[in-house]
Amino acid sequence: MLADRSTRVIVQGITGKEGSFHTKLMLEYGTRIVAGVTPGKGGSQVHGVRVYDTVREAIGEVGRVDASVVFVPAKNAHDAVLESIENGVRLIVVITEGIPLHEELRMVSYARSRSVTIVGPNTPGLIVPGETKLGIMPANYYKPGVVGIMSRSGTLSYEVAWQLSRSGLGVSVAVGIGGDPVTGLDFVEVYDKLLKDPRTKYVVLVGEIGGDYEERFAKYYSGLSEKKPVVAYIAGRTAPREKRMGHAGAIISMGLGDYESKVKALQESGIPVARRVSEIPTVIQSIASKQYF
Amino acid sequence: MLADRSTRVIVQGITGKEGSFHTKLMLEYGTRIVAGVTPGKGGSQVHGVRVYDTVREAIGEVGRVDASVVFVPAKNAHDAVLESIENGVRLIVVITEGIPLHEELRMVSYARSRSVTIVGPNTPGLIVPGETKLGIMPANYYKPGVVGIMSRSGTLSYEVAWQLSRSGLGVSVAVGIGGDPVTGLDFVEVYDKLLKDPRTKYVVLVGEIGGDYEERFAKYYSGLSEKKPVVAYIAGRTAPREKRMGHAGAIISMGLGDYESKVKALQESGIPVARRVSEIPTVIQSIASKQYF
Amino acid sequence: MRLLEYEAKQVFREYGIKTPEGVLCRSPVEVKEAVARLGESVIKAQVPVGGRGLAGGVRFTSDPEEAVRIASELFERGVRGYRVDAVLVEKKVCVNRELYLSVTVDRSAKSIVYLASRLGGVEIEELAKKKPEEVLKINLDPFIGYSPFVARTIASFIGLPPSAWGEFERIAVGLYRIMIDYDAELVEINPLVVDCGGSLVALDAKILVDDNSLYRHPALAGLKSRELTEEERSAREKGFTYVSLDGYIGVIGNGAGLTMATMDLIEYYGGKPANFLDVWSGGGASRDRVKEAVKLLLENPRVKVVLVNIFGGMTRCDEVAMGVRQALEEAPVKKPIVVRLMGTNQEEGARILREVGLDVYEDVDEAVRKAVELARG
Amino acid sequence: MRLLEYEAKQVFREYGIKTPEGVLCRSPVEVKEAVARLGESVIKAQVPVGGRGLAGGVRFTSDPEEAVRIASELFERGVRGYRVDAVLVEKKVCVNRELYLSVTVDRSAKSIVYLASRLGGVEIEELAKKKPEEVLKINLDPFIGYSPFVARTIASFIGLPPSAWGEFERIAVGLYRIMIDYDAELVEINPLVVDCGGSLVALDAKILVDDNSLYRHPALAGLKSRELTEEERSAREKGFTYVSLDGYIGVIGNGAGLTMATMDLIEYYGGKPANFLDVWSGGGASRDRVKEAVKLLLENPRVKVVLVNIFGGMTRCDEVAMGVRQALEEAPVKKPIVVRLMGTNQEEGARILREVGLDVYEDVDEAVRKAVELARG
Repeated sequence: MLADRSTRVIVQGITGKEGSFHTKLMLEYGTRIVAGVTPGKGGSQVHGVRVYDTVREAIGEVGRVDASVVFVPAKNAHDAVLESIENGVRLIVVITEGIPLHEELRMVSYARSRSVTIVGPNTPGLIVPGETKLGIMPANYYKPGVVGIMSRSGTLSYEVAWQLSRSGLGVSVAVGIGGDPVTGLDFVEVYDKLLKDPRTKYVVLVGEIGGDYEERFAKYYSGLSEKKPVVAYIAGRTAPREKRMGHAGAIISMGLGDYESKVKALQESGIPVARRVSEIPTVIQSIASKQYF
Repeated sequence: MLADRSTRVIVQGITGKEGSFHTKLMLEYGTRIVAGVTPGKGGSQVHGVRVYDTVREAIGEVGRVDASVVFVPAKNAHDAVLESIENGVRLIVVITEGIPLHEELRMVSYARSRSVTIVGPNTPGLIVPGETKLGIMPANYYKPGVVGIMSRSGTLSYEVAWQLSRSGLGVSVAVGIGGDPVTGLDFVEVYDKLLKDPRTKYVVLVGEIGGDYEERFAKYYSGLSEKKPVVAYIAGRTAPREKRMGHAGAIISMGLGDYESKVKALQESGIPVARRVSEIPTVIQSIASKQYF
Repeated sequence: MRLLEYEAKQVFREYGIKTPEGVLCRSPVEVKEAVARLGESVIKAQVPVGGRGLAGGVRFTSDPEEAVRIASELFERGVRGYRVDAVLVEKKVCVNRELYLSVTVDRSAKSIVYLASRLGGVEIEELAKKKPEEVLKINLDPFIGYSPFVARTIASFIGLPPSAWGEFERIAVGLYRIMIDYDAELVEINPLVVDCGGSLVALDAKILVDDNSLYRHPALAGLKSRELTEEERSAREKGFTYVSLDGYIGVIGNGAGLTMATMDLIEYYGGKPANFLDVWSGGGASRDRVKEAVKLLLENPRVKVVLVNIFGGMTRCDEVAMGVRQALEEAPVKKPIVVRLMGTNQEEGARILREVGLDVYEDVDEAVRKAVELARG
Repeated sequence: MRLLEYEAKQVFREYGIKTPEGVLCRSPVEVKEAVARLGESVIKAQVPVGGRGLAGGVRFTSDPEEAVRIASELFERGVRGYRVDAVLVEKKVCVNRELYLSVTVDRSAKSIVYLASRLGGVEIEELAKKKPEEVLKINLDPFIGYSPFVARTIASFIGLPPSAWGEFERIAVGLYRIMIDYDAELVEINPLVVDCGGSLVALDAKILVDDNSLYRHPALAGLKSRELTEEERSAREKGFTYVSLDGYIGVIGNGAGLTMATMDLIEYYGGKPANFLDVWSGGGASRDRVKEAVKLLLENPRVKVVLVNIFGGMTRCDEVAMGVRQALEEAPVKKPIVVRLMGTNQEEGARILREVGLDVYEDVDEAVRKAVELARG
């Protein structure tokens, strides 16, 4: 998967309120945070993690860095992401919300051209229960298990994780692709990674209105010869058109991205769509009971 | 090699004076020119070649296009090159001289990111004697033979070709990498292609003052385990510092790119440097006489 | 954020794109004078929302008296729920051909894209589905952006004569520059017409500015609020992400997805949500924010029951509970409140609320069913 | 094209980069007044060429009378062969540290590159060879260009305290913007100093503008000619690429490489080239251009012999020959001319020239040897 307990992580924006708080929680979870970066705060410490002025310095001191978790405010996040890319970091989890659209475009396209993975922006991050957490999700609702979650929402994916955990299925890995119109990863790419993950037996797709990530995933899925079963849930059935529902990405505009289109595409590709979050474990269990291996 | 008689070529800027003239000469040489492009001149003909308004239209009509030869004036050349790249042309020979530096940077970097080969700008193009010619060199001085020429100069490379042709060695392929500070190909890349070309037994490098293409080639060459013999000639021994000698690329500045540095680097890598163009065939023949296979 | 048509057209003109001769009018008298001067005219209500034509917001006349009647009606009744503060009166253009041209963001390709068609005046996404061969889509490489060949390729596709290419290139590059300079999500001309004199004119103009970029455009940021209903405006002033809906169960959630899912669940169980209200603010839902949110909904006359759905993760449920309780104490109106709590100190939170007689649930389905039931009351 | 120091510093100031207090002076009297006002000063000759310090073009004084003497000398004698029209008088800066910062084009990486060092005032290429660990090189991805982290990385490398980072970022982004806005090949501050008050000041300023881009900068294009000697200027006015050298054999070639090679061959055979003149003009060398070129060299008093080396390819040698012959007829001065001809109608060209008694060769070595011999003669 994207990360495990050996992944060496830096936190950009570590001295901010959120950055500092979640650094503590990630450390408690066992995430291997090797350095923090905040320009001008070099030399200080946050929960025992040494802070550097630049990513270059941090790497110069601590050696290899595999991933960065970015809490830098929206105005400067783009610059922070580029800094990590230019310094060879291969996985960048961008928690920051509210990054301008054209900067997202630039940073996401650039990351692709350099084969760097961006998770987010506007994501709770990713967690591999029992291994590591690069994000802000409440880890106690994620019991290790067999279901991979890929989600455009934050708190809604915690709800899903909790439903799966209390049902006994548990979570193998959860990736928040992010709530913005342009994200580093889409469902297709995350699913590809989940296919290769031995712990993952089932996949839950948590979508929402707006964009066409769900439709494109449905199309991709129907063309696969080998697959793991997917159950979907789509938020926003009752949302009006042309109103932005909190997330910049959750807006039905120019006739694109309404609930019906997504559900139709998923169902036609053989993906059951749960009407309620609480149905998800049941749907998975019914699939499980039909599998004869 | 980069091209052969089956290469399907378009000419951009075909209706201009130079474009039209050299289209005629290329056709006479046997170059397979399948279409011409000049915006606003669609529907006309140049020496029997149909002209289109856009590359997209041309490809829509004539099908696959492998290469483009660009005669478009300096102000619009950048746009013409991007148009070909975006329409899937994989080899672009840019004859145009005087393209602004920052536009060269953009188009060359972009071509690299898309794995498209740019020959030039400010090049006479390339010729594979007896096969095809994508350029403006006088073909009658290029007799088919065993020596590959890679050159930063135009007319000087014709002189070299003629010396090789009249000495009986002949030319296997000649590539003008271009006289500007930033070019699509450098000597290293051309040499790599010449190494794979079965007709090429020897290579002549025609360099000039300015930049560090020659030094970098020398370094690369000395690290190769398998090589074909190279003879170099460098123009500009008597050129003063900080004066641009015609070519934008031919200027010694910031202590970079003087004659002595280049000759030293080449000689230390085991590459003989001819003091006169007319010596080149003799030097090659003396190398040949020492080869026992 | 959507610019009004007349604002977008002003931007167009600054970027060298022609628009019809017209006058912005703020009263029926001004409209009358404008029509008297312009002759055959179109009167267009300036509202920050699409679908205005079908809703009667675009009207034709050459009679100044009729113009007064139309204008009075528009100013009085509004269009699609929006007040009309101004109408744009434009001289009717003699149209030869209608085209479509826009620049927007292709979310899938993650790049800027030009969309063009020789069929103007239609919704482009519909057209792209029904007659894909009529829509040209040119994705700009993010590295390169716009280059003039893009305009030529489009001009050739939509069949403009080379004599019009220069003018078309100016329009195409104008759209791109607006896209970048205004941090836009969409810049659209629909229809772009060839008038009877052969000139290219933007009959309509649409510019959507990315909300996340508004901080870089202070002049526009101030205009944002006009897209909102009164209800939304006062909620946003309190710092909540808020959307009015037409139901009767007030919804408070934390996180956009969870809040939408809560709305959907209300409908699933036969109720109707009155709003979307996300209390999320990065650090979790604080006592004061929850209090303000609950008070806001209690005071909303459309709301019969308030449903609070907090899946906090980090959020301290005792804090949330205190917020709800304080709202209950402070609000003059008494309405049933149903709370779903999940997160740190969940038990303590439930205790605080049960003390004052509220229904508290851990299971979201139960909470929603209860709220729907209470609303039926 | 190189901007003069004072021009480059004016650009710097427009981009928010601090420069020392100073006055541009065009006469010794102005210099005197400036030094009287500024106190300890540096007087710098404004010439479009480097190496001015070693050539006595940069002088220090606090004495107004001495300043007059220095200025008079600079205005009278010039520096490195260039006339001095103006000197820049600057108040001496109290220097705490000297740094190096530039933006230029990395030809190998084909990208824009920042070069920085904590050791200012030295030639950066020399430093990079001798102490590579003292030079930080940051290549900008052409896709991304400048982003603020670049400035922070440099500031941290050269050891600026975080309190100075804001100021340093302004300078770093300023250099990048100048690079782009002015189509520059190089924008350099050497040295960039930390003054005794802790401010960052550009003591020197160098901007090289790409000649191919001058058409986009009409104000600068007019300045280009001042880099040229009188001789070069009149040759360029005729449309030739021309560089003056200090020898006595006039060289005409077609193509830059071939012309340089001809110069080199002259030196190889013991002669000295008087110039570089490339008659190439895209379409080949026409009769008129050749005639003008030959006349130009015949009229140059330094030139003893004219050597024409045409490897035409497409060029018609009879045309070239006619051009040479006409020049010979029209020029008042008679000097030996040696011609090497290669190309279409070569024999006819040779015949035309031999008719008037000129030496014509196909072999370039022979032609050059003959020219050298005649020059000695």
